[in-house]
Amino acid sequence: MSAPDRPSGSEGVNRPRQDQALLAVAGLRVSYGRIEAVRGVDLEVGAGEFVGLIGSNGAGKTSLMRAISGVLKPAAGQVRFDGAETTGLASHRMVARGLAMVPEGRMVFADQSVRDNLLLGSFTQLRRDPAGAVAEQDRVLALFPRLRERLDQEAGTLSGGEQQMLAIARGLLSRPRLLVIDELSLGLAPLVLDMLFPVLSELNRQGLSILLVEQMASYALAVTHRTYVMENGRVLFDGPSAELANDPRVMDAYLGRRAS
Amino acid sequence: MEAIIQYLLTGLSVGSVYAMVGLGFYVMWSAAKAVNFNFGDIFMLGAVLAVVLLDLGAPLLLAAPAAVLAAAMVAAAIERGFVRPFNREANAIGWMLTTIAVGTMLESATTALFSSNPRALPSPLAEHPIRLGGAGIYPQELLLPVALVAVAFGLEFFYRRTLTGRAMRAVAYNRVAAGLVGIDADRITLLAFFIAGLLGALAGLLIGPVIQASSTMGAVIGLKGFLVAIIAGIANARGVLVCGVLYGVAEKFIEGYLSTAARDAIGFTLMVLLLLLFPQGLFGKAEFKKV
Amino acid sequence: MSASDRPSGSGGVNRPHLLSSSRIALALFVLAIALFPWTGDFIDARFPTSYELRLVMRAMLLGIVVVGLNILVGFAGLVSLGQAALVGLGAHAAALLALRADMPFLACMAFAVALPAAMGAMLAFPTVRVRPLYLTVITIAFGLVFLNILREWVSLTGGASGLTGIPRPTILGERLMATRAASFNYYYVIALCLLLALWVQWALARSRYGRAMRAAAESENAARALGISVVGIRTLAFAISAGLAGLGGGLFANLALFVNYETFTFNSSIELLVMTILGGSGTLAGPVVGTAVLYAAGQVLQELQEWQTFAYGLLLVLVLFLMPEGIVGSLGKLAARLGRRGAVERQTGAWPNFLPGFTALASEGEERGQATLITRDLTLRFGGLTAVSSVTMEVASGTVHALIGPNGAGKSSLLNIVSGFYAATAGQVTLFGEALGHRAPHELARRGVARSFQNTELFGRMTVLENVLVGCHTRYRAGFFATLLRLPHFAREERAMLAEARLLLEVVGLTDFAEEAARNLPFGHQRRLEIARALALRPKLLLLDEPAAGLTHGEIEDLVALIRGLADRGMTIILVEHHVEMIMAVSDRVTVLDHGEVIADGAPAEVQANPAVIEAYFGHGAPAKVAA
Amino acid sequence: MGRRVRDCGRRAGLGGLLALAAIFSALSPAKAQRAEPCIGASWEVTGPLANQGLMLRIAVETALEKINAAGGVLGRPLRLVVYDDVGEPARAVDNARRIGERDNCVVMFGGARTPNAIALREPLEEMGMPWIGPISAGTTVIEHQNGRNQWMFRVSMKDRWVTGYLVDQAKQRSASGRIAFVYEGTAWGQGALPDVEAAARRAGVTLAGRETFNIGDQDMSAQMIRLRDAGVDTIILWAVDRESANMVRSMDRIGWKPKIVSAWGVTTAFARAIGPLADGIMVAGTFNWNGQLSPEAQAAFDAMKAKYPDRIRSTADLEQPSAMANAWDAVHIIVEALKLAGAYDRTKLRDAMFRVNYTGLVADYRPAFIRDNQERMDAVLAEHYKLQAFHNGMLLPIEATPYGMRN
Repeated sequence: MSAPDRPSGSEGVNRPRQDQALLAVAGLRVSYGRIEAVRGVDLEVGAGEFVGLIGSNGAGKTSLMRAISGVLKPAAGQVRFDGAETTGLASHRMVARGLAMVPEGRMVFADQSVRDNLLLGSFTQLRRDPAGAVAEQDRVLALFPRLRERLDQEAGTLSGGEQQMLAIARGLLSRPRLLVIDELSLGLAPLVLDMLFPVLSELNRQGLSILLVEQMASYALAVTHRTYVMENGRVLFDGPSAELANDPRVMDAYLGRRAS
Repeated sequence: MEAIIQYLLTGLSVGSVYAMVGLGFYVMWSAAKAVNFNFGDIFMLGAVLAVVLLDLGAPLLLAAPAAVLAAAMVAAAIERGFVRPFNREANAIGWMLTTIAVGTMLESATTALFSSNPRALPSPLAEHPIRLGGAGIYPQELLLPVALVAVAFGLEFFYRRTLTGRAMRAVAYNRVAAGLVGIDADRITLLAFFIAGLLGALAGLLIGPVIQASSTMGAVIGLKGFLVAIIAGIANARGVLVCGVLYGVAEKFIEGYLSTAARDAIGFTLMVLLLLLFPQGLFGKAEFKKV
Repeated sequence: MSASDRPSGSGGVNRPHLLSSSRIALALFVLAIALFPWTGDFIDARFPTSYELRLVMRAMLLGIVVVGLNILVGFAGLVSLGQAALVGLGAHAAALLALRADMPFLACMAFAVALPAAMGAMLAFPTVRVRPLYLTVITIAFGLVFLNILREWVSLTGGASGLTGIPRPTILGERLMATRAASFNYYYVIALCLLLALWVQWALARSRYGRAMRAAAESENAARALGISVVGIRTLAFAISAGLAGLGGGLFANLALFVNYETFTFNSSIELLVMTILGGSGTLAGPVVGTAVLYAAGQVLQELQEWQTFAYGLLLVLVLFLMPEGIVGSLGKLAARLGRRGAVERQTGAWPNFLPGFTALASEGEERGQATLITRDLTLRFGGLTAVSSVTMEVASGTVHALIGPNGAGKSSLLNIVSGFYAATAGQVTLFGEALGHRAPHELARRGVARSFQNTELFGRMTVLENVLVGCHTRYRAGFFATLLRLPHFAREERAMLAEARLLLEVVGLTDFAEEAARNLPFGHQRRLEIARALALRPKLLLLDEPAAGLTHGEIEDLVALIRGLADRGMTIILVEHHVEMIMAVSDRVTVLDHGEVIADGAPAEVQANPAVIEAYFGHGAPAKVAA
Repeated sequence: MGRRVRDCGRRAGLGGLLALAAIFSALSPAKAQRAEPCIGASWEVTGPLANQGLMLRIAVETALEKINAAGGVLGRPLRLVVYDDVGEPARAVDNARRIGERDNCVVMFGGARTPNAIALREPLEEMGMPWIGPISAGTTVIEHQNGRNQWMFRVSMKDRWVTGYLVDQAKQRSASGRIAFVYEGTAWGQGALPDVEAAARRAGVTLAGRETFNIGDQDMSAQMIRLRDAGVDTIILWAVDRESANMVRSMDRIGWKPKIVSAWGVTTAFARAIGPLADGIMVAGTFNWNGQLSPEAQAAFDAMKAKYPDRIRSTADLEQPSAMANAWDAVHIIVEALKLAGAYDRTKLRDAMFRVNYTGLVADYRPAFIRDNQERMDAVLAEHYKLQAFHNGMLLPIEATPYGMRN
């Protein structure tokens, strides 16, 4: 693997102190019936930080994200967002508080136009600040010019990459402080990924905190400041992404090898 | 010829009732993947409450919208109290029984309080029919297809042009994703039942002057509306509309040329056969079963 | 729903003692029914009068119908809202044959059962394949059509006035009546039929048919993968349920000696369904309890005059809120919770534990070196998306063939084609040397293809042992009636299967959990169970879809040992996995998919070094420069 | 685990037994061989025809109150117990058994539905309990196929006679002689069809049309168009309020207004629902409260008004005018019979019924019933029938309306 071209600036690299953390997850557990998918995870994202979460399929990443964003109620543990306890809060309330998630599989509203999808992205903003919402639409469309070309197309007819752009755009339109992206690369061609990752870095540079869940370790390690490595419902270790990129433990954990 | 005109006209009117009730089922189903099984009672309340309000001295122009609104609120309350708690798991059927039970309560309470007698729901449009040769129709009945078209356009506008309507479609398409853009799916579902209630109660209110208001007026219509919606493929509004109207017209022609007594036997058999031929409904899309 | 009082497949072991509590309860129940008409002799009073006798007889009749509905709702997970019409069909068949054809009672009853059963099968077969909800819709329509016909076919049914003058039934010249003079013989005929219905329910519950019904209700996919024809088993369930409805109807006609359509309305269908749910659907005692309680409630509520229907609805709502699993279900759950306090610790066995007996069970694999599976240009498109694109591969028998690739590469889709769940858009599959068009999953399962699912699809409410027994489904030879009658050869077979299922549990180390509901197992154990269940099919080809996902290191190591052990015993295995390490350890050959296409194929080591594979998996190194 | 499962099974099983035991213990055994001073009733209390039951109840309760105030019968007060049969025969039999065995009543009343009465034949015979129908009119209710009706009496109309009466009326009123029969698809309607055909034959009338409809039907345009096109000018109608109203609407729609002579299913509620369209429709009945009332009838009305001030404000609120008068008379016939029997004993009561001579609201019953003459288990004879007509929303004696050509 070639050396990743890392974004400059290291303010986010250092682990933020607890009271500064935008998102702080402590001892989180998620179960489906008796099956425990997440077995006690601590995780933090500081304001302005770009954090990665990697691990093999089935490691519990998606369950963790769903619990953080309010899609699932955790069985135990605590989620604090922006200084307030938000454990078990429904997802629409999390959005209102400034945490948006781009879900695994994108979940665009396939039967509605791109424009309507974007409008729904602004759902919370349109009531609060209609003018701001419109401005935000322009700003987001500037990030994804492809979408502007397809505003009146049904979202279901977009290509996978375009759908992912739409999903991200939709997430951004709620003007979140933290954007959680679950499996960005899923089913996408490398060419598309080459377009998407830089946008994320740019957003982060503009001040958006991002928590990126990614299977493709190399991508995640290349763009994020800090990365958590998850396996079997637990966080094995975390550290600055630049260091982890060369850490053999990552490859091991990722490939299901024994940590030696 | 006169007869054919007559069947078309009355068929259009009764078909509009089926279509409106069917659309109510459509609205509920798309938002919740569950319905108020005794939706006919909301239909009944639309007419009965109007009569009650008129009894209390309200003018018609106040009583009519108030009755529809009140019935729709009952419909929404049923969602909150009897559908939502029993529709938590996929493929749950608890809601079927609870809504049947609450429907029984509504109907029997109406019988006990309102009496089992049919009551007139006076309307200036149901006094003098418009005659077309030997055929005829009350203006009130012509109001139904008009209302249906208005409702259809209204729904279309709501679903496609308003934010809340788009949110409702989003909830119908994917509740999780809807939540992730900040939509409170539960509230939208409640609203959907309210809107369905408006449709059902409006149909009852509009046909009430022609068929009288009574506590049991909704039972068969509710069932037919449900079957029509299923035959159409319940997830397609236009299909429900078309099927509803067609079924109404078909009934009249069956009555006219086959049999009045066996109308339902013939009609339902036709429906069953159609369902067997088009398992996804006439206008439904084949759904992809994920493994 | 709780596992309590649910039909338990524990057949062989822990066989209830002669004096087990459920047998005592049953004996008391039978005794109470048997002695009831004579109560007056014991307490020296005029009791029961013909009123109470009639109530009990009507309740028993309804009980028979509700037992049938319980088989449909509680076992097969389907809902009928036209059951009363099937009762009516039975009643009218019995009445008409007696009136117009002078048929003897027993012959009439045979038709009263057979006609509705056939009608049930006719209604169910085309509908249950689509959506379970459709059966509900069709039954509603059937009920309405049936009533309409009864009312209008005046020359046959007497129209709305109904059929009067039905001759009193006789058996061997004995007139059947519920009077003291006749020793209450008709009462006992009904009681006997109720017991018969309960027997059918019990025998079904503890047979492959009942297990298959419940399996299909819990996970249609898993049931199909285990060789169960979901359409067939659902049709059977509805036919049985309709037959019992007809039995109740026939008995009713001969009790009332008058039938007309008004007894068999949509509202009665709802009432029957409510009785089923109220008692606790899926439980064995539920139908009796639900029927008794609701029927009695109807009598008591008469006091409320015009508000009685309202109170009836209210009662229903209350029960549904307070006892969502019905009376028996909820009481059973409560009892289970109380009983759980003294639960014993269960030991998880080590696995794989290839016991001596197991070798004999492992299917006679094909000759080594043959191609078990060949796919040619297999393509699968959903709308615009191509999930599998022209895949050609060959799986040699007795090998472990891994299928890897990043998320969304089309691995699971390929597996779903091979196991029959998806029909390929183009291309050809050759299995065990035979070129096959699209075959349904259950047909492929019968040919020896078994699979596991990415998200374990266990039958959660069934016990661990029952789950494995469902896996044995295709290998039973005893027919339906032999099973219902529990003939010796059925019993022998059931014992053999039971022994085999237990052996398989031993192999995966779950012996101690045999009676636990599957959904209560820890995750790792669920995976083991799913594999044991697939092995019960004695497959020649085993498809494992991400069996290691969510397992711990130790568990994965055991899994590797199992897979190797199975392959060594001649089984062919296709493995879809993400854990590259595991793949390397276990596979003989690896095919790598990306975006639906084969990008590499070969021995593990070769594939591992293939740059295309590395790129597909880990990304191609650095992303392009961030746009400034 | 297995152990526990079975324990639960036992608990559940015991639960079932307890439930059964509870039912039985709730039913106190009827000990007395002699009957109790009560009149049982099984009619509709809920459902679409609940109002019928309510009206009957008003009449019977009021009559009983007056009788009890005057010292009761044989020194004991008579009471009424009412059970709902929701129009279902099997429920009616349940109720009859309950009335006869648990309540041990001396006699029972039935409701309007013909099948319910038919279903009761055998249980009544078995229990030996007299039954009186104040509202059912189906011929077969009283005239059993085997000709051996012993226990079922009626103080009501009989379709066989009503049809003759109405066919005569229709024949006299029809200008073209083209008369049609329209009936509801129930046992009452279907049962009247052969009677109407027989009556038409007797009267030398060929029916120009036979049309039927289902309960709950809201539009009868198809039937009306067919009849109109067949040149029909007079309709004999067998229907109840709601469907009649819908039929009249269908006629109005196509601009066709034939004469209608109807059986008594159409009542005050019909006129209230349909307004002026009801005017001119004629109904056969046994009694009319809106005409000149005898002192007894006036007293009966005053008593009902006093007892049910919320329901009964004017004579127009007696929504089943004929049936209420029938029920009133039926109660008094029972009282007379009980006095003749001298005991609360069903067989004695039944035998005494044939000896009753009583002057009631509807008729002078002399005698009320004739033994071994099934046809005369009906107390109200065709000569007692009165034609009535709707005029200005009221159901009036035909003489009080502009429609009376005869009577």
